[in-house]
Amino acid sequence: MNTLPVGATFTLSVALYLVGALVSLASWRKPALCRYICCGSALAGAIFGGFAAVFEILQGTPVRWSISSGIPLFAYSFDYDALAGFFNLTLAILAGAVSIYSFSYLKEFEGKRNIGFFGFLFHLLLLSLTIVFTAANAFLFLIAWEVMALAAYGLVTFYHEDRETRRAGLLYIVMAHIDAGCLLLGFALLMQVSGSAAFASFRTAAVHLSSSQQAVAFVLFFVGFGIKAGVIPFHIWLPAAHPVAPSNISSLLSGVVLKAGIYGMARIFLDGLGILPSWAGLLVLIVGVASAVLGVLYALMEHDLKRLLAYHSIENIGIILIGLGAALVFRVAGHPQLAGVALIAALFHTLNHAIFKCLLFLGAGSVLHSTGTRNMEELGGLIRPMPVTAFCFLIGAVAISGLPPLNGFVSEWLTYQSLLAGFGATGGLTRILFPLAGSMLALTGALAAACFVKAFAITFLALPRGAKSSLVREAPRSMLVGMGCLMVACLSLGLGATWFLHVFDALTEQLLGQRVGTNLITGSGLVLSAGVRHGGTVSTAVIGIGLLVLLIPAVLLVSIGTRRFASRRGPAWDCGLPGLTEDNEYTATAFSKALRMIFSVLYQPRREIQTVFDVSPYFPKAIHFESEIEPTFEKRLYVPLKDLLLRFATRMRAIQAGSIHAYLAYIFVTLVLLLLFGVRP
Amino acid sequence: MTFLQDPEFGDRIITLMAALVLVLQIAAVGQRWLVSSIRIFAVQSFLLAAIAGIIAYFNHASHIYVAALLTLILKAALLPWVLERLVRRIEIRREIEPLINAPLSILISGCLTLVGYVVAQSFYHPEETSVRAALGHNTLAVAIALFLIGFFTMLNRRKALTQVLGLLSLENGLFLAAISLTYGMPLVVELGIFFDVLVAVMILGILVFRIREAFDSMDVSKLRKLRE
Amino acid sequence: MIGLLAKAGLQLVLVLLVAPLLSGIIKTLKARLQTRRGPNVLQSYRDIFKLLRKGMVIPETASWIFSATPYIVFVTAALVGLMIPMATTDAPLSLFGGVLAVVYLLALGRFFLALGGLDTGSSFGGLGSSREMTLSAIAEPAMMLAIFTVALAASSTNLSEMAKVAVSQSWKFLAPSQMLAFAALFIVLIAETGRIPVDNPATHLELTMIHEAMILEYSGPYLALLEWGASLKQLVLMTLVVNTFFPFGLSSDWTLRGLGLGLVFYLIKMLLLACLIVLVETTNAKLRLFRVPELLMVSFIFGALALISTFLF
Amino acid sequence: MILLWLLIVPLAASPLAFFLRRRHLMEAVNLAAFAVLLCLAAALGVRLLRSGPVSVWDGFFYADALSALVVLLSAFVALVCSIYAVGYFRHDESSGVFKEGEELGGGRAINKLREYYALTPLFVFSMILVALANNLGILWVAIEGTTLASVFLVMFYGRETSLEAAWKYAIIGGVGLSMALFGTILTYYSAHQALGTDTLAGLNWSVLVGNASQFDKPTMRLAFILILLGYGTKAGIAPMHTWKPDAYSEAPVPGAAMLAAGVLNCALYGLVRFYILSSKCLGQEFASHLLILFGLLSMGVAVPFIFASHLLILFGLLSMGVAVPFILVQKNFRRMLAYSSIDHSGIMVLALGFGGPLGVLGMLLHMTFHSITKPLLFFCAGNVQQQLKTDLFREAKGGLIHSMPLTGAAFLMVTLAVTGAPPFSLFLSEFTILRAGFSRGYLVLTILFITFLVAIFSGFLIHIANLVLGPDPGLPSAETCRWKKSSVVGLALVIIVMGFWIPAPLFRLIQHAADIVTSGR
Repeated sequence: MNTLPVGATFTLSVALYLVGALVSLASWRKPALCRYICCGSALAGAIFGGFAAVFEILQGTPVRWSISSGIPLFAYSFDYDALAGFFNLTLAILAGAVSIYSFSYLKEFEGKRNIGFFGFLFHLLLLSLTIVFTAANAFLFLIAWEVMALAAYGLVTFYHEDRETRRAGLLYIVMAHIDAGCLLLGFALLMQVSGSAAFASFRTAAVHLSSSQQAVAFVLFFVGFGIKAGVIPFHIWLPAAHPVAPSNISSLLSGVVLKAGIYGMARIFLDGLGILPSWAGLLVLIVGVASAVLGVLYALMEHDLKRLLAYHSIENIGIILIGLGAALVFRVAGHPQLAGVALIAALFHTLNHAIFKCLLFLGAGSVLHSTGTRNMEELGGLIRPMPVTAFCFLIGAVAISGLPPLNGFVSEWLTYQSLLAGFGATGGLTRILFPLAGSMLALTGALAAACFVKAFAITFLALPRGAKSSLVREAPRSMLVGMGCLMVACLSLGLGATWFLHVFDALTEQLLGQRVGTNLITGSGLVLSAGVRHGGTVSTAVIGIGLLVLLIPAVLLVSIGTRRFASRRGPAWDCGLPGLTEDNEYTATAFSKALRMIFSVLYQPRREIQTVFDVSPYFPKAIHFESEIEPTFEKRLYVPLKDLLLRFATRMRAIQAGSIHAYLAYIFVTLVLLLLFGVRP
Repeated sequence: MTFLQDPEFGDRIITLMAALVLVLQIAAVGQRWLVSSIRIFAVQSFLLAAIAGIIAYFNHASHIYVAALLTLILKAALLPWVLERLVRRIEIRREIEPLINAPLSILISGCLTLVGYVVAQSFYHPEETSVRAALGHNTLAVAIALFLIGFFTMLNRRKALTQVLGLLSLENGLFLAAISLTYGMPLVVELGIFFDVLVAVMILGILVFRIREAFDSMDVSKLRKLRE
Repeated sequence: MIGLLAKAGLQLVLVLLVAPLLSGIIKTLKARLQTRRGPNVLQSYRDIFKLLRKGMVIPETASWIFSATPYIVFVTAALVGLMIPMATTDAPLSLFGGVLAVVYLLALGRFFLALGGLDTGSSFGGLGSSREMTLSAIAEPAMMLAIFTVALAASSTNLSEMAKVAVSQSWKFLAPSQMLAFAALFIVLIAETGRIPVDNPATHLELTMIHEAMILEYSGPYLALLEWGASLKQLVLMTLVVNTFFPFGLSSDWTLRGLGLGLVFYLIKMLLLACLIVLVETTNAKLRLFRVPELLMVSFIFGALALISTFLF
Repeated sequence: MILLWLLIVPLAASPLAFFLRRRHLMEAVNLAAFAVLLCLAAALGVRLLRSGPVSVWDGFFYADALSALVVLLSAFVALVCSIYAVGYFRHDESSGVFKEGEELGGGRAINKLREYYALTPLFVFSMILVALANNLGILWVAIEGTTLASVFLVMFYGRETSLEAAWKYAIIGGVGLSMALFGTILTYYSAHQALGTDTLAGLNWSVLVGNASQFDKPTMRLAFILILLGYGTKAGIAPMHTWKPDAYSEAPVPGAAMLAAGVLNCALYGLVRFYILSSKCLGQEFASHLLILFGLLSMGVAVPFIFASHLLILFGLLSMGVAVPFILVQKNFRRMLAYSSIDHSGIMVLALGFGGPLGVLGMLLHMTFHSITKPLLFFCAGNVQQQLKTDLFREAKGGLIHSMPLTGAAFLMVTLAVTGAPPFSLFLSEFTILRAGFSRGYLVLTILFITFLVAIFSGFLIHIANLVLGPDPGLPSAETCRWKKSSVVGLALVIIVMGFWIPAPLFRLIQHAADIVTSGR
């Protein structure tokens, strides 16, 4: 294969991002022009980034180059290998869709907000993500990592007028800095063993790592990348930060920025730390299961559309970690083929989640754009004024619930197959963990389906609930085009999953030393198998065709009736009451009430009803209903810790109490102690 | 008059004077009157100048004479006069008492003298050094004690002026240490140090005056507004 | 390719015909057990054809999802019907969809049925959808554990492979893990097809109906499709339970003789299972909604025990 | 000859400014003097790189790479502060800040300015003298000189609190420096034992460093302790840091900036000189243990202070959704800067403690970048204080970005820079220090070091973000003064550029200085 211009297209895409950032910052005075520059250059950068990724995947061999940096001791070195190619492909698809979407989304900023600054941060985010995925030495990786966090902070607090946004932004940047601190320590530990900052040297030095050093490094990296990926104990910032960001940014945050944590784990666990012990893989698996189940359970209780989607990001990250954990366990148990399947399941779900989560956030964004509110209780009946948005949101909902024939189903199917094989491949008691993880995954899938039935139905179906959702227009054209591309990507990845698996050949060979991608495809390219002889097989293409073919007899059957009598429109059954109004509709809180009762142990629901009446309680003028679930992680873990630190700090303040005698006493005591310390022979 | 050349005699005189300086310093710790503590400082400075003179005389080190003269003029005469004038002009209540009551603070300064000796013994072995035992070697322990007790008086006193006195007695301790260890620092350095001490005291004097104006009392423990 | 299409067509016709018959039989059996004469066994055929010829009323508030739901429910149930082994071990489309595809296709049907219910804007639809999604969510893990137990024996989720392995090991169903898996799957079958302890199919009382509440607003051909789809789903699930746990009589090829024999055995087994269901239905009262999760928790425990016992015994 | 010019220029500027009486002339003299000083410092650096250490008057003034670096940094800080001072004092004069001082017996506004413009060159002169003095005694005298010059700066506004701050600064400074003097005497004694000379050269550093290994060990151990306590007080290391918050919040902002960025370097320069002597004499072990203890202590003390005084505890943020997060507001953002400089002095002492080529290089890099970044933090705080007429967070209603976009953005950026966020240069030095810590095997200490850094970052950013971001409180736009804007924007650009590109000669100078410290050539 002649060498495809990977380096050239990559540098072109980086240059476009840089130029785009500076030009949009410069042209902030003219909002209209600035909007086109910002979205145009981002789109161009994304397209070239995509080309670079595709060329790299086709070519298979990694491309390495480095530029001498202005700073001595540290060079900017890049290593564009298959893993970097895959994540850059994800970034390119999303960046392209979001920039198309932003063409008209930014129109509402024109009078009120500084589009130039937004463009600058947007390009900075894309640029830093590209570099994070391709950095070859720890120093460059850490700089890009923190610039990504800072750009994301700037974007999350773009509407910095209201307090909630500022607090969410600060929480985001503080947690991001904690994980940067963990990574800093992890890399320093590795560099101490390997001597140099390059990832390649980590690979070779991994064998010299003592088991305790490897364990400490693993924990540091897992905490660091876990915070960025929003894994369960550290997920606090995610449901706060993603909803308050502008919608096109929160889609990018949930789609790709979370995946930087997954990329880090893949790069370091599979490539940097050598063969991790099996307890590490199991820890990742267990944390994955916890994140998946708790993520979806918390999502069910939300009636703010974007917070619901943010919690679902936690759930899907959990599913990805299940795949990754299984891959780690298989690798140490000596089954590279199964590890390959599990890794493909994890990475394929990363791509799928990026696409349909971005689609859903863009859908929520256009709903917010048209109605001005994120609260589902005030929405309803939007399918008539916004048919295209509704259809895209529906496709996203079906995909995220993992229902065939879309892409969510394919990656969850692969995860099930790897868990099933896991029971056979591993020994001892841990074998039981895999099927249990499988059943928890099924629970998560079903709860996700319930959650998205609620989200879609309450927002789009039946009668509009509030004044806001009654007089509504469809989202502007470019937003629909943006969502359309992603919807098409969902469908094509779902139906054409088998053609897409070739992408993983080079990747699995590089990380696990065994080409896995193509041997999962059988049945003349239509059927996806689990790699085991007589193993489970599925073909979304045939399912899709089957569904269409069977549609014909159904339509024929219905036409018998409709030929004789035209279908009429009548009022729904209202038990004889004077006609149905929107008050009779089911609300989001009511829909999730059954689950709130069943999982009340987790939620500790609290309910408050005040009836306002003047004559007797049986004729209330107004009823005030308030229900709330207990945020266990904040209440049990973070708030006590905060109070502990607070008390410590208040005690420490007494040192600077203002009296000069006390100050002199400190110095005097130190002097005498040190003199005695210095005197000993 | 041969005893004038006899180093043994010089050594005895120096030790006597150093002991006297130490006693005065401990007395100053428990002192209740402002003016008398200034006078104690003046006597101490005079004794130090004398010690310096004697060491210069016996060791024929000319530059110590300059230092002795400077100490005599500055610390024995000029500064006490300025400070007393300052006290007479602004302070009505001359009577002061330390933060920690007198007997305890004297006990503490006793312990500090002990610490001074322990520190001096640890590194200064005049007996086996190759250079002939220079005169006034045993005053190092007194110097360190003077330094520590001076520090303690700053810590112990409420009045701004007494803190300045504490700082000056601290400087005296250093001057004595310098003489006893190495016949004083090189001349230029000696001059620099004297100049700095002088300017420091002048500035502290201005500050005391301004604090007296602002807080209409020299009590430093009132200065507590800047907290945390 | 042609052979595949022929087998699929035959199986489709077979499935479409047997499904209403089976639900008719269950209705009459239940009536007889309650000392009632009960409707004729072919009554469900007559209902479906009557409904197909009737006019349709669509609620004003409903969108295109309301009219798309019957098609999706019917089509997914029919497609699943082609994937499961009925008379013979190799089902026509088993290569293209294993047991996971079956479960998730049924979930797709349920997803759209719930949306259809909510689309009418009346609280019955919301009530039904909320309960349906909740209970199915609780049932999923138990079903998955049972399926895992069975799939592990054949180390494949492909239904034909599972059937072939089951047929080759005779008396396999007496193994404790199979028994526990059967119990777990039987409870899930009751929950999924909306039988008495979980949901009462024959009532319109808002306190107890789950499945009925969602299809309350449907009428005419749409209602026919939904009814047919529901009975198809019931047939599929019962066949799944029957052919994985009691596989004798499954012929290995599509010859006329094998097919005929397989079909006879299949019908007998289905009848026995129907009797078991009817027995459970008449002897139990309907559980309160928040007691059903405990029942499904029992099924989950059975599933877990089945799994552990695979490698303990 | 350059050395003499370096000293003469500030010395001449002081009386010149004093007698010129009119404000414009005084500002012009000040600016010109410091601009020339910076050029001379750069020239010294270049010449030194080419032809090695420079000395004049047979070794009385001696400049090697380390002192050239400190001179360069002091000159840079002085110039930047003088540019800012012009705008700052014009605003002060117009808003009548001096009135309160006048009632308490302070001078009128105009001779307050004369006092400032006369004293600042003296202050810079003594800082330059510290770097160039070869004789350790003169080094002590020079540092005492900086203290004396800056007491008036702290007492500048003449308010009650300024007097209190000045008194504490003078007394604690005096005590600290007397300990340093004692340490110098002991060093001279131990050198005297070995060299036996009585002349002035007996205390010259260039002479001492040659045969430091024969010094008397117990004396050098005591001398290093006293020096560490003495110059540590000037550098503001805990537990001798208590004067810093008061002095920095009371001094005028340009003065405070010079105190924070200038005197800190000089004190650490003195400490490094003695560290070289003692590490050659006592070996690596003793000195570094001590330094680490103090380094962490001051960071530890600084962290809770940054914590305590801001009560912005990292997890306070995480009480999302619970009752309003309890943020005990630091009453005064000027004091927050003081605690930040305590933290940085702690980091540098810790780096010096880690030692080894990486540790020392990290320390010098940190000193350089800190001197460049810290003044901007003070300028932004100064602008905000002058706009809001208060330095209390409570009274600042936030949303400054609307009325002062430039200062607001610069404030956010420099907060990230000062607390070591990666795109900026301080991350580079902290990364080097981290690697030094790991390579010396101090695993637990380095983890503690990173935890402190993260804690300080979050405490700082929370306050500044609340101050800068937020709804528009409707304050009048305050970005009027050309001088203040140019100094803030100019310094911000320098900081951004330093994040990506360090001028090669500067880095070679730093490496030479690091070689001096490690090998003591």
